[in-house]
Amino acid sequence: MSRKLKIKENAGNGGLLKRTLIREFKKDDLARYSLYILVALLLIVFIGALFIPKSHYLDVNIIDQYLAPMTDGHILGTDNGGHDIITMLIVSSRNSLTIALAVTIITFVFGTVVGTVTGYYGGKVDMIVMRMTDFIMILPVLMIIIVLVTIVPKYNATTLILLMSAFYWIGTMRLVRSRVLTESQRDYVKASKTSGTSNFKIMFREILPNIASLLIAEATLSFAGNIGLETGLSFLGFGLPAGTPSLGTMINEATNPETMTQMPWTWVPAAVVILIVVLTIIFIGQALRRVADQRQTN
Amino acid sequence: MWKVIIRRILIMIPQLFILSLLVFLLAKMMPGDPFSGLIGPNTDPKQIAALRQAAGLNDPWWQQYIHWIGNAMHGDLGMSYTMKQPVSTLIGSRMVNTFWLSLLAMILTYALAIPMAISAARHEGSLWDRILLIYNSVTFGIPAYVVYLLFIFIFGFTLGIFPTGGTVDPNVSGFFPTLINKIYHMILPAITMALLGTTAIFTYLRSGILDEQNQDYVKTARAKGVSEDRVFTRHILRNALLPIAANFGFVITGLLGGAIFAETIFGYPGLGKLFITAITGRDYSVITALILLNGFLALLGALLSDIIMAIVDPRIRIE
Amino acid sequence: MVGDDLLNAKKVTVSFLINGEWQTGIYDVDLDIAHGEVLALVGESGSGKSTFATSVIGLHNKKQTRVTGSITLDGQELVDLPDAEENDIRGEKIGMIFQDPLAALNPLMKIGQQIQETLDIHDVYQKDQYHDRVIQLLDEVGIVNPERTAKQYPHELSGGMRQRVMIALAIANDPDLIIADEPTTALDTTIQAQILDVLLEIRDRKETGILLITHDLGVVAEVADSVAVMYAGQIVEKASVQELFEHPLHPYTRSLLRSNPEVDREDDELYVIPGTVPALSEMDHHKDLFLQRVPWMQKEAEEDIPDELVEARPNHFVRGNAWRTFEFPDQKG
Amino acid sequence: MADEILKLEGLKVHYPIRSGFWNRVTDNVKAVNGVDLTIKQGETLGLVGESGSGKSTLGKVIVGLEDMTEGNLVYENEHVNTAAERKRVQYNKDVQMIFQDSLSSLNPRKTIYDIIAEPIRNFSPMDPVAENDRIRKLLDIVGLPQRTLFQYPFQFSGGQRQRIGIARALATDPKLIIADEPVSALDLSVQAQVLNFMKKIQKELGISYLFISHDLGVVRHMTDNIAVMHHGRLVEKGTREDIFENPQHIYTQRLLAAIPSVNVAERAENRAHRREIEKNFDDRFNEFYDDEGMPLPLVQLSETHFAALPQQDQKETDHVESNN
Repeated sequence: MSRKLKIKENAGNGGLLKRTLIREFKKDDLARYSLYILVALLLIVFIGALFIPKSHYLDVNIIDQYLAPMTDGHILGTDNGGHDIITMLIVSSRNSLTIALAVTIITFVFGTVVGTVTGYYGGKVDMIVMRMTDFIMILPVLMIIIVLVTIVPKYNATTLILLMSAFYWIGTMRLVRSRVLTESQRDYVKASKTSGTSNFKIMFREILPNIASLLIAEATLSFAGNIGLETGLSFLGFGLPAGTPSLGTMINEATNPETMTQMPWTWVPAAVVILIVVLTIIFIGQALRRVADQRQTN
Repeated sequence: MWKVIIRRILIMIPQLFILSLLVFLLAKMMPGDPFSGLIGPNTDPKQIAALRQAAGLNDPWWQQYIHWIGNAMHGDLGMSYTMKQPVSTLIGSRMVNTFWLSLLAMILTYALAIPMAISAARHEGSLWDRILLIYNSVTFGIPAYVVYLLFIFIFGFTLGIFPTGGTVDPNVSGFFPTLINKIYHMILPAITMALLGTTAIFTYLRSGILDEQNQDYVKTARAKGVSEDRVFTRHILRNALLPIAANFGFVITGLLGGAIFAETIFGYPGLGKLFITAITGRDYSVITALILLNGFLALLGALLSDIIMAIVDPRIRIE
Repeated sequence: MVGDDLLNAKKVTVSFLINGEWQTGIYDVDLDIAHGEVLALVGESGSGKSTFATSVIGLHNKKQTRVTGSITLDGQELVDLPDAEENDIRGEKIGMIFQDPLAALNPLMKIGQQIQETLDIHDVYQKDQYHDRVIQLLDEVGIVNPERTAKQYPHELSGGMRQRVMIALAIANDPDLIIADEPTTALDTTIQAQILDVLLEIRDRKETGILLITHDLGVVAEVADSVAVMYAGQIVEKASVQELFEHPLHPYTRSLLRSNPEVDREDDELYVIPGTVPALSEMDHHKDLFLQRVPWMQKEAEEDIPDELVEARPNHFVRGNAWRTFEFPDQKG
Repeated sequence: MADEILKLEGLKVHYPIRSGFWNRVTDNVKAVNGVDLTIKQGETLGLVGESGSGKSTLGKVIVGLEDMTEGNLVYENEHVNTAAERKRVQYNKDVQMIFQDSLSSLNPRKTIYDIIAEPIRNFSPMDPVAENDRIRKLLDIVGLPQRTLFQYPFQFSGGQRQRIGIARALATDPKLIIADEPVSALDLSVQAQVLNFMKKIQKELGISYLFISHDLGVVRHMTDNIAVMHHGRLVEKGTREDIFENPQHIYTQRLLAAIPSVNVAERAENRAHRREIEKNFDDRFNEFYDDEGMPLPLVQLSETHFAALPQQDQKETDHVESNN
């Protein structure tokens, strides 16, 4: 009898989260509309991309090069490889979003685990990890990534993801560490220890749920950041390899003043898509952070 | 006070060593060497091999490291492959440009961020506060290079208000005209960088003010009869500015670092743009020098921050 | 020893703006403090004792808190005083001491500077006297080496020393009244005794009136001349300290005395007051709110009672009539 | 004589202070510096001292939240000095703790059911139905209504939360509960509620308490024996009467004199007496403390009474002991 009773009630905790989320998004129009736009965009991009054969965006067709919008059925015109801008937009968005998502997940998981362990145990473990991360923090990370991109053999999208994650997990780690540090000073952690609960369980079943909503809000904002990072690298020419288009590579057209001014349709749509995606994620992240703050107080 | 600074210097020494080792290994991983640029169709391979032998490229790696670090100590960072001049002079010339641009950007950033933070904190919860919060979270999340592109596209190329590259127009002469012209070239990149760079300072200062105003010593000050304005300036603000002072060390040393995206997009010949040209030209000696420089500047920034904190915060000064 | 009136509070009511609605926090408080008198305002957390103190000195948040009624200091009305005049009173006529010495001093200013600031604002002392006055103040509050302490920062001092500095700050301009809000709660008992001694010495030397906010009955018995007991924003009993401890009347006062595990009385069972203080919105201040928590007096709890206190014994005022019939269960039958 | 639950022998807890260039250990904070103590079945031992005396550290070491630097913790005549040893004998099944800040001692995201169930699931796991009954019974013992089983900590008052903490401590039928300032953060009326309730369960379940507090009024009401701690060592140990009626150590005398008494009539004499005791403490400090400021070793004065007296003073008390 009790098992059933308890499960229903535990949903209470989940229910509580659902109710706060719904109330927050209902109240905040900016976040709500952002959610609709982002979901719509993601659907178009990820489903659309399935129907686009590789040839559409790889084979070069000089004749159709730089067609202005609304010519030969190309609503937004074509780029220097003669590819239709809309197709390019869909494929590039899929690539950029996948990379950014992968980096966010890796940095989030790795950062949370290391942050929790150092925050909880403190002492030597904490000192070593902090010295190490302090050192990485002083390195010119962007420069090093660019150099590594140029010298790593057999370079592909996965290498880019690993390279970006290798340096950008530290931000999440430090945030998680500081929160876990304060939580583990509170008496309920001491009480769990004297109640015989293992350190592992205390970290991941007692402490993490208390900071989970904050982490989700931070992960959303870092997702926006990672999109900027990947597309930026690709814009400079050190992001995704040649065969895989990214929103950044589309914007790269603007580096040549002549194409920037004469053929804006080649890069402006990509810039607009990046801005929309990032803005919607930021507004959603803001709403999530408010939910996290509320859950801290109640 | 000195204990803090000496401890920081002691930490810096191993960090510098590891940094130089890392940069050296990075350089070793890069294909080619100073002489690969000279290989033309008719150069004699034996001659190149002799040059390499003379430069000690075949010695064991740690010998090369000591040789390299020895030179670096005396400012000799080797020859630039592509630009046929010593790396140090090349960096020296570009660093001046970067310094002035970053300085202007820094001044504008603080001039924007501090009043924003103070007005937002003093009207906490108002519409104005919310607008500033949204503005700062947007500028924090948005990829800066996209905004740089849009700004140069609109204000540079289309409207032509601002120059679209270089540091000064060739035909300008005389001290003041060149100065004005130089600033004219820096305005657009500096303003854009400032507009997008306020978030850190704004957030720190705003939450700092909100925290400090609930502290007991503010109640004590009011109980002493101190007027509201004086409570704000002498008590709340002074305490809230501590974290800003703390990261000022990094900001100052960052002035010499160079902004890769901004300088490349605005065509401004600073260290950032130099890095991209060096990468495209596979000019590895310039690349390694720039990475070493930036790492060193960051270390210096940490030392400077500690010194500033020790001066500003008595709790650190008098342990 | 107790002179003529210094502070007169008549029908003081404080209400708070809580999500759009004004709710009464303190209702119709009458209180007088004479020159040189130590009045203890006693009550548990949420009784409104600190709210009263902050409204006397005007430290309340003017947008969300409204103070009505009259509070006069030496005849000057304090309620709704314009800010400029209020600043003149604070730190010159009224000095205040807070509970937590660790956070009550600005961490970035030397002790001497913080004292000098209050001297500088009020022109009771001239610039050339500042240094001597600071040293004299620190000496007066029992700090061993005033010269050295004046140059130190708050984090270099112990809790006890910091509270002494707070007292020095409060008395810097020789105020007529000191408001001490739980001045010794955060301190160890031995240091608490010393701090209370310092307050009494100042009162004896300067005829300063002291409004002492506390929840510790022992401190009240040790230091106070008269006592006012507060419950749910109202004064339920007011008397000299001797009267109150020897002939407690109001049911709440008597219950508090029976709940307090004193050192020199060691009976087995402490009296437990059932239930909790009602929420602000449910407080009907025309009834004796404490009776809701006296199980055997629920009938009386419903009756309305006059706002004014009844003088049940000479100079001993009590609220309502429950005191006439109230008895503890073990005393009945 | 009731049997012993726990014995402490020469317990020391030192925290290294690192300073200087290489951050070497140059000094030690001697939080606990040589304490011997025995806790007997069904007894309430009061551990009294001001902030910084080391009483909380001692409590944490006994319950196993902190490791000792030196000395022995003997439980059922076995050494349980390390966490591993404690785990092996399921030490915390019999030695539990309740905390001062009732809100921070309960996980805000867990229901009361899960909070109380935690020790049961670790030490004496049982099938869900038995577990549910056990938890419902614990709620009755602490006087909380059954419907609160699935509520969250923020829905309770300070006194109720403290009782939930006690219910959790009782979950595994412990022999000893370490109570670190259990009522200091509570209002008078709520404090009385929790203290009465702690006495009730002691009578019913025969649990012993180590009652750590700075409030001597509360300690007098609750405890049978009292140990006074200063600068990391015990300065006096004895029954309640020994300590309150016949304090021998200057620090105990100073503590007792500092307590504000509710007796208004004698307050003038109290203040004068306190001043005298204070002066006596300052004058004779060097006699009672060694040059490092540490209290002297304990000297036995009677069957139950010990005090850290200087040697020659010890003869005097025999004389005093005999004639009163």
